[in-house]
Amino acid sequence: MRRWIAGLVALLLAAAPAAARDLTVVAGGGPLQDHMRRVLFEPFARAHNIPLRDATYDYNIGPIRAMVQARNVTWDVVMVEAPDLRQGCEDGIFERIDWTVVPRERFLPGGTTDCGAGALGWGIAVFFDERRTPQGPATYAEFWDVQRFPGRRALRMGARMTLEIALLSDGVPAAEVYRVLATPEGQRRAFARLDSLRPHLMFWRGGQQPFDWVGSGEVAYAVGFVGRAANAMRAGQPLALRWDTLLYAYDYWAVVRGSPHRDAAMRLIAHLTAEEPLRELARVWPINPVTAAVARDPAIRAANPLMMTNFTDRGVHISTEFWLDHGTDLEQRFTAWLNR
Amino acid sequence: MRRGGIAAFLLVLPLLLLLVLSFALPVGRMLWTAVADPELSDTLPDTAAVLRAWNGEGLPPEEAFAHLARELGAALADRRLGPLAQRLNFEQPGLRALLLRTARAAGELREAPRERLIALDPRWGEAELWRLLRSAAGPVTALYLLRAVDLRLGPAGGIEAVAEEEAIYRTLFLRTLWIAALVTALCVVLAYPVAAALAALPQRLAAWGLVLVLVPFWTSVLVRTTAWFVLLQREGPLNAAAIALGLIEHPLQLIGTRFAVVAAMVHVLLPFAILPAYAVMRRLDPALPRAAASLGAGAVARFFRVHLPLSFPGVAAGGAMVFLLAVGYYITPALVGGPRDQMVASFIAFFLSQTPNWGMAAALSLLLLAMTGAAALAARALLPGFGRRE
Amino acid sequence: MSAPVVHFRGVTKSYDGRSLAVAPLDLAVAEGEFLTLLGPSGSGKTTTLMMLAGFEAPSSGEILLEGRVVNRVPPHRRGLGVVFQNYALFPHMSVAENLSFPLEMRRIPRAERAERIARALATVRMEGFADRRPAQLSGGQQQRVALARALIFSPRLVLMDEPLGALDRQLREELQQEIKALHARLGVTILYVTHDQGEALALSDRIAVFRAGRIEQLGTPRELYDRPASAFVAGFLGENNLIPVEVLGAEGAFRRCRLPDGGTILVPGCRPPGPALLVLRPERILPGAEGPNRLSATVLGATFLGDQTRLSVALGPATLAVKLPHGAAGHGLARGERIALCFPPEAAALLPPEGGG
Amino acid sequence: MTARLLLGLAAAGVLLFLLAPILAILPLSLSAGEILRLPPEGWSLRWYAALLSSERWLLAARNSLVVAGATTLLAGVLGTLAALGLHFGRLPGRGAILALLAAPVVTPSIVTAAALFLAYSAAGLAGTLFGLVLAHTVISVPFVVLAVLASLRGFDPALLRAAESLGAPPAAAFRRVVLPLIAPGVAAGAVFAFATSFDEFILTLFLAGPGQFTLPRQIYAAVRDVWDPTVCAAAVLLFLASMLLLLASEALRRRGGGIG
Repeated sequence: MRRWIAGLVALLLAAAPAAARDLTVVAGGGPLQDHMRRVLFEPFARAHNIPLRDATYDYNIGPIRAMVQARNVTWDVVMVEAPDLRQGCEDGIFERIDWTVVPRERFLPGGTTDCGAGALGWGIAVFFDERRTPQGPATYAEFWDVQRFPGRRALRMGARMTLEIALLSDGVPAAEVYRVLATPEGQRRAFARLDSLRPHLMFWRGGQQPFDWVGSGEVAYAVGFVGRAANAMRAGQPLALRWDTLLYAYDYWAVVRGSPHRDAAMRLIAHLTAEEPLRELARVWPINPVTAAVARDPAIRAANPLMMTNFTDRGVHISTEFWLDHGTDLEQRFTAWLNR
Repeated sequence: MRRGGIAAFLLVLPLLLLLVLSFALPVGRMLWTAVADPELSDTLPDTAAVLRAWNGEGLPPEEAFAHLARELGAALADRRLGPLAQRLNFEQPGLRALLLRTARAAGELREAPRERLIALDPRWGEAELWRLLRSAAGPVTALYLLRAVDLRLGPAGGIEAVAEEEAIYRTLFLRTLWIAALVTALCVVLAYPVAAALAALPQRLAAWGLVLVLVPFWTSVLVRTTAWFVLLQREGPLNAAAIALGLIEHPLQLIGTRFAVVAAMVHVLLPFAILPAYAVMRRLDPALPRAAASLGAGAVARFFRVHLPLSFPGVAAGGAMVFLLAVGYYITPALVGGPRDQMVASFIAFFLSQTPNWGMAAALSLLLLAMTGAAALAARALLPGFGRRE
Repeated sequence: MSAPVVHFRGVTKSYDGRSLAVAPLDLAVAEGEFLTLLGPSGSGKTTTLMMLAGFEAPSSGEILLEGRVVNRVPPHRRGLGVVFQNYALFPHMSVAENLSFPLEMRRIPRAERAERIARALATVRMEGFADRRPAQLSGGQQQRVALARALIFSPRLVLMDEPLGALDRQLREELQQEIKALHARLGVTILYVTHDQGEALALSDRIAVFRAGRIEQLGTPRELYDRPASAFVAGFLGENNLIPVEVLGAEGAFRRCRLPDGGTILVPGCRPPGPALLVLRPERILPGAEGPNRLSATVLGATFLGDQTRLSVALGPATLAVKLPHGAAGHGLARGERIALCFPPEAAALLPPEGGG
Repeated sequence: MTARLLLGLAAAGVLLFLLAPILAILPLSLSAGEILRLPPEGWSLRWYAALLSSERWLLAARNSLVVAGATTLLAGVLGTLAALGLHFGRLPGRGAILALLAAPVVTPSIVTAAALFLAYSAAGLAGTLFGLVLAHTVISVPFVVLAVLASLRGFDPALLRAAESLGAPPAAAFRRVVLPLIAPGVAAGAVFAFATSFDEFILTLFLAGPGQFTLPRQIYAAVRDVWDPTVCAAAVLLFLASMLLLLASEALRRRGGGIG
């Protein structure tokens, strides 16, 4: 019996959280994070003599909310999406960035918010397999044209981006998309447009799915993350990517509220967004920098012809504000539409 | 005896505390969340007090505007505005933007708040918006429960159906019931021959046969669902086998279909139907079918007049168990189902993590719980002894 | 007598293909007869009954019902009434539904069913219980319903498998009387299985004593009681003294035998000289010294049983049981006292010695 | 006879349906290729090697063992004590306690998960392993209580009196007589509790913080988020672990423990 109790105590202790821990930075994982570890994280740790650990997550900030509420903050610096950042900032999930440590003027327009410093850009655009279909749709209007471009299409499962695409396909100019989508008629128009393509549509959930489908020929044309497309093309896959169909946004570095390493975290963000380290990173991996000096550097642009920031002037910047205001409503309607 | 009673109570107490603190209270609290409406009165207490006293006609008194501007500004500064913005935006999309804009302008609204608020956004001059705020001043709201059955409070105060393109939950509940019923029926039908065959075997052989049922029963649901996920792939073994046998020419899309969900759910839940049916059939007096035969009953009459009615309690208990589990199912539809195969549970999960809306999560939970509770009570009424152990 | 209702011809049953649960069995049951299969458990009597009912298939041989071989006829077409060991009343049906079941199987119209159910309930004195469930009845009541159910479709042959085994003694005796009366009144043939010799004696026209799969002896209760053909039958039916004796020679129709204590007696029978077994019922031994067969024994103990006193006495190395009726001499004897006993020659019989043919 | 044959065939068919998908995972996990085909294009242990060298999977295995172990101990101790109290004491609210005990079993997991997620978030227990252990204890403790109560039902109270009449004080009587007799029941309940926690997924999905993935949670991530063929190897190992638990449970049942 006594041994039982001792074992119980030991196990409960093992289940209890560890107290002291290293500065922890969290991002989406994959090969990019491997490169970041080597080029960004480790030099910072060496230079400032701060032990640093990195972890990965699936861009679901639920656990971050929980750790803030539980006052058991185990992450310090996290790469987050814009709407999560904005909402998390309003709800006090993230610290405000200390702009005395991180120079705010180094970022592209829209590259900062109260709680976030621009990390990397990402976007989606139409792509297809050039061997199977040498001529593919170059605009969303053509994407909807099943006469000229027969075959199945794949869009992302969710209202965000999909509804913008539906309006763009219907001839709404890029600058007008969010104004139109904010009106009931605009919303009806977007869903009606989706209805018209529905028999030819599939919806993907994971970012790899559209590439698998296009690769196997299950789908002729799809929208997919441009970063993945660029990597596949660099690896020699015969994909065509239509930059005129780009919808893009930025991910941001943020500091979890209540982090015991707040000051070190701010310094880390300053390092992660500084010019020199990012140039280094761009040499080993195609990134879409939000730091203006790197993004606009002709040498970097020339060295990375598939860099998204080369094409942002042709794309639509996904509106964080719009989706915070209409996300719940439209996502629900989208789900209802999918369910019909 | 008294001392014994106290000692017994002390033995039970730790577990009782655990169950109350870590189950009963949380469940109760969550059900309360389904109707609780604390955001406005927490974030804007003075505004809420004025609104509660207001009779709802025309515009509220001047002080409501003043409190609103001041408290919104303070909430934004303290970063407490999120929950309220979300709550109001859920009821009427667009209110989040209005609140934020108003809160940011709070500094300029100190003088003549009423005029300046209306100047900032004409909606502040509309009685409808103020009535909406008043109804959100708590302490309870039917908002989430109504929305969970595709209803809402209209601007005039009455209950109305939501727009057709937003209606989703009634279909969802019907679909959940339908899938659960279908899975239950299939489980019962498939379980019967297994249980009957095992019960007809001699005890030793039956014990081995039972192990064949217990192996899947003990195997993790995730492992089993993963197995189905792999089997049903486009390039997966099932399609490959069907093509090799010449049944189909091109691989079928199986993942993301109702077929996949039902097949995997039946697979996961079948042991729950087999085990009670077997237990009852095993206990069945073998003399009874013999008696029926001696009284002139042929095989068919023996099955329908004796075997079936006598094994019914076990079959029905298994069926009830399958139904109760199936109604709340989450993993299997999430992994092998498509958007048209999701059940209530996946929407609860959606509102818990993807789009946090605890009121909706709680309202859907409340309805789901009511559904399972009704099913359990029905099973209890139909089957004396259900839920009680022999 | 007409052709037998039931005829077993060389029937055997083996479950494992090697040992026989029923050795080659030949048995004929006459019309209207009450025949009991008596034996200890595992002696093959229930297996025999189950083969007749059709629940077990014979390994070889033929079973004839009213002259027809029924080996391949399924149980529900044999038309036999069966009363099972634990009644086997359908727990999900009321008493009336249980009784109605065989009638429905025979597609008897509803009105007639109701009438026959009422009559059957009256026969077993269970009027007023029609709507009860079996679980709401006492054991005796369940037994009556089971009896009524087996009789309600007027089978010519009823099989009863230890039907009273689960009841207490008083109830058992009461029901024995009822079964006997029913048999007399309905004239139905009954094949009855029991391990209770008293029950067999009380009910049967004839008894077949089973032992290890074969019939040890078949006869009327009196024959079996008075003239057991083997030590097993002698010991199984009632209490018996089995005393090893030495046959000395013939004296007319009698044999002179030497008892273990050296005394000699006269016994009817035809055993050759040599060792034999003397069978002597305890109640046939009387106090006193009359007739040719006198015993001089030593009292080992006495037990007062009310209507009789049971003595245990030593006769040389052998021990004898003696039952003295109430009021007879020989009461109040103490341990170690001598007592004179006697018995008429026709009260005893001789059997082959144990272990011998 | 044909009816019996048909019945046997139908039963065999259903059993095949029950077992085949699970058994199909075995060869798939040994496949040499990325594409999961039956029979595989070649055999190799590469996915097992990948599994055992993956920090995520190892962490998940460690978390699973820690949580299931702690759950088993907590549920075992609390459940056994409560069962003793329920059996030997004449408690006024016995029916209510039993109903409260059964509630977590019949409540849909997603509802329990939602309730605990909200409550634990407020109490600061969400995202802690301790919170996970508490949640798992709630859903597995009923099995311990049932198993111990079942073994106590077969316990003859005269034995306790006999022990006391032979000079054993109550504590000794309990330790020497009651405990050995209910030990198989306690062990069976513990095995069931361990298995329940080890397999639990939905509560973990919502309550586990980052770095607290258990094996089922990691499998879910590998199937749903990013397909990773390593999952077949993980599924096989988890399956084998379940089989060990099944064997333990069967062995205990034959010794008189077990539920039902």
